[in-house]
Amino acid sequence: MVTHESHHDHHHHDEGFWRKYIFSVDHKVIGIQYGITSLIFLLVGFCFMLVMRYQMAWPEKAFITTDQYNMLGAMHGTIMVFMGVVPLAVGAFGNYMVPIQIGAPDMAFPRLNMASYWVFLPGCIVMMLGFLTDGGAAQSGWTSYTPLSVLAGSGKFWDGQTMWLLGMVFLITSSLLGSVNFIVTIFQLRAPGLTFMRLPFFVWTQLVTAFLLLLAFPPLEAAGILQLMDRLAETSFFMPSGLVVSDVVQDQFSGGNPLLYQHLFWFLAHPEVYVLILPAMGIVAEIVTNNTRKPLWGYKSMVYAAIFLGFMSFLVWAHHMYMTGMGTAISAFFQTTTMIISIPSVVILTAFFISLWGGSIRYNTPMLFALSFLPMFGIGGLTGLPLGLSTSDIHLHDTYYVIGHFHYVVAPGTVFALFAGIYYWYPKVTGKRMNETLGKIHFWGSIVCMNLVFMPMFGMGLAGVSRRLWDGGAVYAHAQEVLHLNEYSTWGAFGLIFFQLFFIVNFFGSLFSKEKTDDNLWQATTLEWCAAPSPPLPHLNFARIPEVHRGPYEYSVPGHKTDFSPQTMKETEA
Amino acid sequence: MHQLFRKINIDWSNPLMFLLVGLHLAGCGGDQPAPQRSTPPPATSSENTIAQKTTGTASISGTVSFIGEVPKLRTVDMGSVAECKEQHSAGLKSEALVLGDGNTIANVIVKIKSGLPSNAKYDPPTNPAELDQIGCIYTPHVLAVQVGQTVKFKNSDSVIHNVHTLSEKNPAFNKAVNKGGEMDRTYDQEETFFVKCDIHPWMKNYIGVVSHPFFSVTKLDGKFEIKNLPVGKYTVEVWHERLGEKTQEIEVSHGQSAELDFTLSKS
Amino acid sequence: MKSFLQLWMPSNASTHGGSVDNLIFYIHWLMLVLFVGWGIFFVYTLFRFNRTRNPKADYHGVKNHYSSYLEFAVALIEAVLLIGFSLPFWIQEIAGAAEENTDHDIELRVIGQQFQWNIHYPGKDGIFGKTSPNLVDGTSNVLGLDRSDPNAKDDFSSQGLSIPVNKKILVHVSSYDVIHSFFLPVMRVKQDAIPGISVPVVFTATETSPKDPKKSEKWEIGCAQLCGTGHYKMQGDLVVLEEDAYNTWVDEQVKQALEEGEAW
Amino acid sequence: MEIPYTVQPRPDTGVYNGKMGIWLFLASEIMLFGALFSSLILLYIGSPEGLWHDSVSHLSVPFATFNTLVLIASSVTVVMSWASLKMQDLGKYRIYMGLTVLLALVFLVVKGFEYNEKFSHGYFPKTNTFYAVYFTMTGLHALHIIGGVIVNLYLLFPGTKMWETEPERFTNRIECAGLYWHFVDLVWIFLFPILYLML
Repeated sequence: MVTHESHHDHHHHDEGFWRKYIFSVDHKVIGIQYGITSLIFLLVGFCFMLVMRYQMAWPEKAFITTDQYNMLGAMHGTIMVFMGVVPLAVGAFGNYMVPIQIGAPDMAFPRLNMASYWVFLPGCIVMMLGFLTDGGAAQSGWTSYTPLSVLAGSGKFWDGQTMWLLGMVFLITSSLLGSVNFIVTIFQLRAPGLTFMRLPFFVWTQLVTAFLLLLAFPPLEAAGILQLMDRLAETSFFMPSGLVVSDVVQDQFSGGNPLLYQHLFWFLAHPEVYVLILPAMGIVAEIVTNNTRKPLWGYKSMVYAAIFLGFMSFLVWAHHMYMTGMGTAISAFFQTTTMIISIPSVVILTAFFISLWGGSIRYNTPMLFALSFLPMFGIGGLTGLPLGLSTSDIHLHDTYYVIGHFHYVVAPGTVFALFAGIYYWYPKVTGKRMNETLGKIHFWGSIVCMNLVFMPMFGMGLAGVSRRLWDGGAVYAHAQEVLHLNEYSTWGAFGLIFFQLFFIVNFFGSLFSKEKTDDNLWQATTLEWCAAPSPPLPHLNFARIPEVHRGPYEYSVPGHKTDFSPQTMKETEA
Repeated sequence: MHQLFRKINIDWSNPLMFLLVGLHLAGCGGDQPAPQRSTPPPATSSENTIAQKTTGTASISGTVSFIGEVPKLRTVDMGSVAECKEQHSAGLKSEALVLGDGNTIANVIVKIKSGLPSNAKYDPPTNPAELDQIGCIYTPHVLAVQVGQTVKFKNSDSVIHNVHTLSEKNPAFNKAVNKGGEMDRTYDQEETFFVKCDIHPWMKNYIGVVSHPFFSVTKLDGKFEIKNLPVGKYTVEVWHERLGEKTQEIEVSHGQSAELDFTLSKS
Repeated sequence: MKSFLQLWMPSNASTHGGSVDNLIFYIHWLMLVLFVGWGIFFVYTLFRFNRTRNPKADYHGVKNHYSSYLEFAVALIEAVLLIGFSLPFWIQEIAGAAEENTDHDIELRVIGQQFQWNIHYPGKDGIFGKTSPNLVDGTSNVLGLDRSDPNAKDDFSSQGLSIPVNKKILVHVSSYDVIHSFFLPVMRVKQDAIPGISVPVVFTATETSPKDPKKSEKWEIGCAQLCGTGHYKMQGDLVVLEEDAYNTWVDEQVKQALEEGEAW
Repeated sequence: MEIPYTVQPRPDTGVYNGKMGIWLFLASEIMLFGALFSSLILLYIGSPEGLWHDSVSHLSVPFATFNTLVLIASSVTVVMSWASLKMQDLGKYRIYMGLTVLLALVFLVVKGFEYNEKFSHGYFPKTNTFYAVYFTMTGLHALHIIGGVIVNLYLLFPGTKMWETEPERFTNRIECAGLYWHFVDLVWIFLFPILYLML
C-alpha cells in the first residue's frame, strides 16, 4: 500500500498517516483496505479447508476432532462468503472502481464509506475471537440452523456461536452502510452524459448487488437478533417445546418454530448467492469486451437479465428447504420460481459466449481467468438444475452434489473472476503490471486443481454421501465405493495452494517492478482507464469531471481510427 | 456478573492449533494442566494447629446394600457402532444398578454432608482423578473428586468420543476427544452431575464434586470408609444415581472407628 | 447417461425411486447437451477468433437471434421437467403422504436423537404407547415411553429400521433435540427430522436387503443434516425382510420388550 | 473537487444525496421490521389457543396509548423544527427540536415504567413467545428511539454550527433526521395496535 502510494505527488501534506492510510475517507484507500483484508481472509478460509480436506481423505489419522472439524467447516463457509468474496467483489472492486467508472470524485458519503470498513473489520475480529473461547468457534455450519446453534456451547455469552452472531450483526451493518452508499453514488454521481444504458455492466451488477444487500440482509439481522435472544435471554423464537438434549429436558424452551429461522436465513442467503455471482459477471464483462476488442453482445438484455435475476432472487429462498416437509402448493411455487430464475442466468451466459464470436481475442492472464469463468460457472449453474426441482432434490439434497454445485459457482466461478479482476485492475491501482508468466502458471495450475477438487464431489453426491462428515463418509456403506474420491479432492486442494504461491509472489513482487505502465495499457474504453491516470489522483480521481459521449464498450467501431473509442471521445473526434 | 466471568476460560491451545497447522496437531488434546498446589495431604499435617481442628483420627466405615425386589437391567443397544459392539461380544448390561454378593451396591457416593467446622479449608490432592473412556463406557462409572482436584478425561478407545458434562454450578463443557487424547479440568463448586458422550448416547458417568476430603465411592462389596475425621457430630449422605439420597447422623470421638450401614431401595 | 449415472448412484429398491432417478437422468441429459453445445461453440470460437487469426474484430458480431431460440428451448424443457415430472411426483408421492388415513400397511415413528436413529415400533397392537420427553434416558428408554400406559407394553425401539418387503410403510419423522435428516439412499427417501414437528413419509420397498452383507453392501439410514459433533456417524441399518421373517423379528422384539418391562 | 448534489437535488433523480440515502436506509429498516412482523405472525399461528390473548391482557393499554400520542406529537414537532429552518428561524427550530427530544425521552421513561412493571410481576422475555416478541420488538424500537435522540441532540447542540456556514445543507439534515423520526413513529403505530389491541 505504502509502496504504490509513494508515487503520488504529496499535495495533502496536512493529512497525517492515520488519516491518509488507516481512517481514510478516500474510496480508493478504503477499497484497498477491503481488498487486503478480504484476500487475507480468503487465504485463512482456504487453509481451514485444507485441514478439513486432510481429515476427510485420511480419517483414520484423526487429525482433528469432530468439534474442530465442525468449527472449521462453519468458519470456512462464513469466512469465504462474508469476509472473503463479498468484501473483495463489492467492498474492494466496487469501492475502488465504481466511482471512477462513473466519473465521480468519490462515493456519495465518504465518511459512511469509512465507517462501513471500520464496522466490517471489528465484525470479522469478533467472529474470529470465537476461536479463543472455551468451546471454540461456531460449529453449527455457516447456516447456523436452530435448535443446534442455540444449544451449542455451554458458556452462553463468551462462546463461539454468540461471537458468530455478534460478528454477523456487525457485518450486516457494514454492508447496509456500504449498499446505501453504492446506490446513492450510482444514481446521483454519474458524470454528465453517462446515462443508465451507458453504464459499464460492472456498475450495473454492483447496483443490483447493492439492492440485494440492502433488502436481503435485514431479515438475517432479525434472525440474528432473535437467535441471540434465544441464546442469552432464553426466549423460544426458534425453540420448540419438549426438547431433550443429552437426557436433559430443555423445559426453558416452549412454543418456538425452528423453521422460522430457516425462512429468515434463506431469505437472505439466496440473494446472497447472486451477491456473490453478479459482481463476478460484471468483472468478466469488462475483461471479455476489452480482450475481444468488440462490444458486449446483447448489453441491454444482459442488464435486464441482471435486474430480473436480482428481483427473482427474493422469491426462491425456500428451494433450500424442500426436505422440511413442505406442501404441494409451496413446493410448486418455489420450483417454478427456481426454474424461472435459471433463464436470466442462461441469457447472461449465452450473451457472454456469443460476445466472443467475431472478436479478436487476446489471451492475457486476466482474459484467461475471465474465459475460464464461463464454462466453470456453466457447470455450477447447470448442476443447480437437479437441485432446483424438489423431486430430484430428494436424492441429492445436502449431499456432496450440492457442495460441488455451489463451489463451481463460487470457487472457479466467482473467485476466478475476482482473480481476473485483480490482474486486470492491478495496473490501475498500483501503476505496475503483474508478471504474465507467473500469472499464466497461476491460471493453468489453478484451473486443473480446481476441477480436481470439485469434480469428484459430483460422484460422491450421486452416491448419496452427505456433506459435513468428519470422516468423509467412511462410516457409511453407500460411501465405500466413492471414498477414494476424497483423496483426489484433497490432492487437488494441496495443488491449489501450491499454485496460489505464484499469485502471492506475483502480487507483492510486481509492486517493486521498476517499469511503470501506461495510463491505459489495455486500451480500454471505460472511464477508469481513459479519463484517469494510473494510479488515479488521490482524493480526486480526475483532474476534471469527464464528459461521456458514448456507451461503455465501443471497441472496433467501423470508421474510427483506433480499435477502441473511449467513452469520453466526442463523435467529432472520431 | 460473577457467573459471566467464571465462564471465561480461554483455551489457548485452540488458536495455537490454527496458527501451527500441521505442526503440533497430533499432540493437541486439550487444556493446559491446572496449576497444582503442592501442600501435603491433610493426614500428614496433623501437628499443625489449624489442621488439628479440621482433621483427626476418627473414621466411619460401613456397607451400603440394596433391599427389595431387584430391578431387571437392560442390555445396552449400541446400534450399528461396530467398533463398540465388538468390545462387548456378550452384550453390555446397563450400569444403572451394579450389585455385589448379598446385594451390596457399587457406585454409591458416601460423604460427610454437614458437621465439619464451618471455616475448614482442605487442600485438594495433587494426584489427578482419572476418567477413562474405554470399551465405549466410562470407567469408573461414578467418580468422586475434591474441589480443586484435577480430573483427567482420557480416551483409550480407537474411536472418537466426546465429553459432555452437564454440571450446573460449575461451568459445563462439551468437547470431542480423539483416540489417545486427554484433557484436564478442575471444579470449584460442590455438586453431583453427570457426564455423557453424545456420540454414543448410552455412555453416561456421574461425577461428585465434594468440598472436603471426607468421601468415598463404594465398590462391588458396597463398603466405604471415611478416615481422618475430627471429633464431631456428622450427617453422612449416600447418593446413588437411580436410588437417590439418604442421610444418617453419627457422632465420633477421638480415634474411634464408627460403623454405619445404609440400605437403599426402589422408591 | 442412465447407465453412467447409475454407476455412481446407489441401487433403487423402492416403488417411487424410479421416478426420482428418471428425473435426475433427464436433467443430466439436458445439462450434457447444453454443456457440450456451449463447449463446442466456446472452444471453436477461442480457436477461430484468436488475435493472430482474426486481427480485426467485428463490431457487430452475431446478428442472428438463434440464441433466443436456445433460451426459449431451455425454458420449455425446464417447464416440461417441472410440470410433467417433478410436480406430479410431489403431489402423488410426497404430499399425498401428508394426508391422514392413507392406506398403509405398517406405521412407524422415527425419532432423531444426537446421534442415532430411534425407530418406535407400536408392537402387536399397532397402537403407539404414550411418550414423554421427561422419561427419555439414553440407556434404558430412548423413546421416553411411558410404560404404565397399557398400549406401551409391547412397544419397542430399535436403532435400525427393519421393514417387510412390498408393504406400504408410513413413517412419522421427528426429532427430540436438533434438526436431523432421515435419509434412506436405496429408497430415495429424505426428510428432515424437525423437533416439534412430525412429518409423514410413505414408501414401499421392492427388494429385500442383502443377507449377511459385507460393510459396503449394507443398506442404511443416514443423516443428511448437520446435527452436531457426532453427525458423521449418525448411521443406522436398514433391513428389508420377507414378510414372514419380519413377523418373526417383531415377535422376538415384542417378547423381549414384555420380558424387560420396566427394566433399568 | 466537491462531491456533487450534497445540497441541491440532481435534476434527473429529483433528490439530493442525503435524502436518497435516508430513504434507502428506511427501506432496509422496513425489511428488518417486516421480518420481525412476519415472525410474530408465524409464532402467533403456532401458539396454543388463548396463550397470547392472556398475555396481552397484562399489557397496559393506557400507558401505550399515552406513548402513541407522545410519539405522534413528536412527529409534529420535528416537522415544525424543519419548517422553522425553512423560514430561517433558528430560535424556533431549537424549541421544536428540543420538544422532539423531550417527547422522545418521555416515551422512553414511560416505556421504562412499563418494562419495570412487567419485570416486577415476573414477566420476562423467556416467559412465553408473546413476551419474547413483545420485549424484542419494543426493545428494538426503543433502541431506534435512543438512536434518534442521539442524532437529534447532536443536531440540536453541536450540529447547529453548520447553520452559520451552510444553512441549506443543515436544513436538509433536519429533513433526513425528520424522515427517520417519522419512520420510528410509524413502526410504533404498527406495533401498538398489533401488540396491545389485536391479538
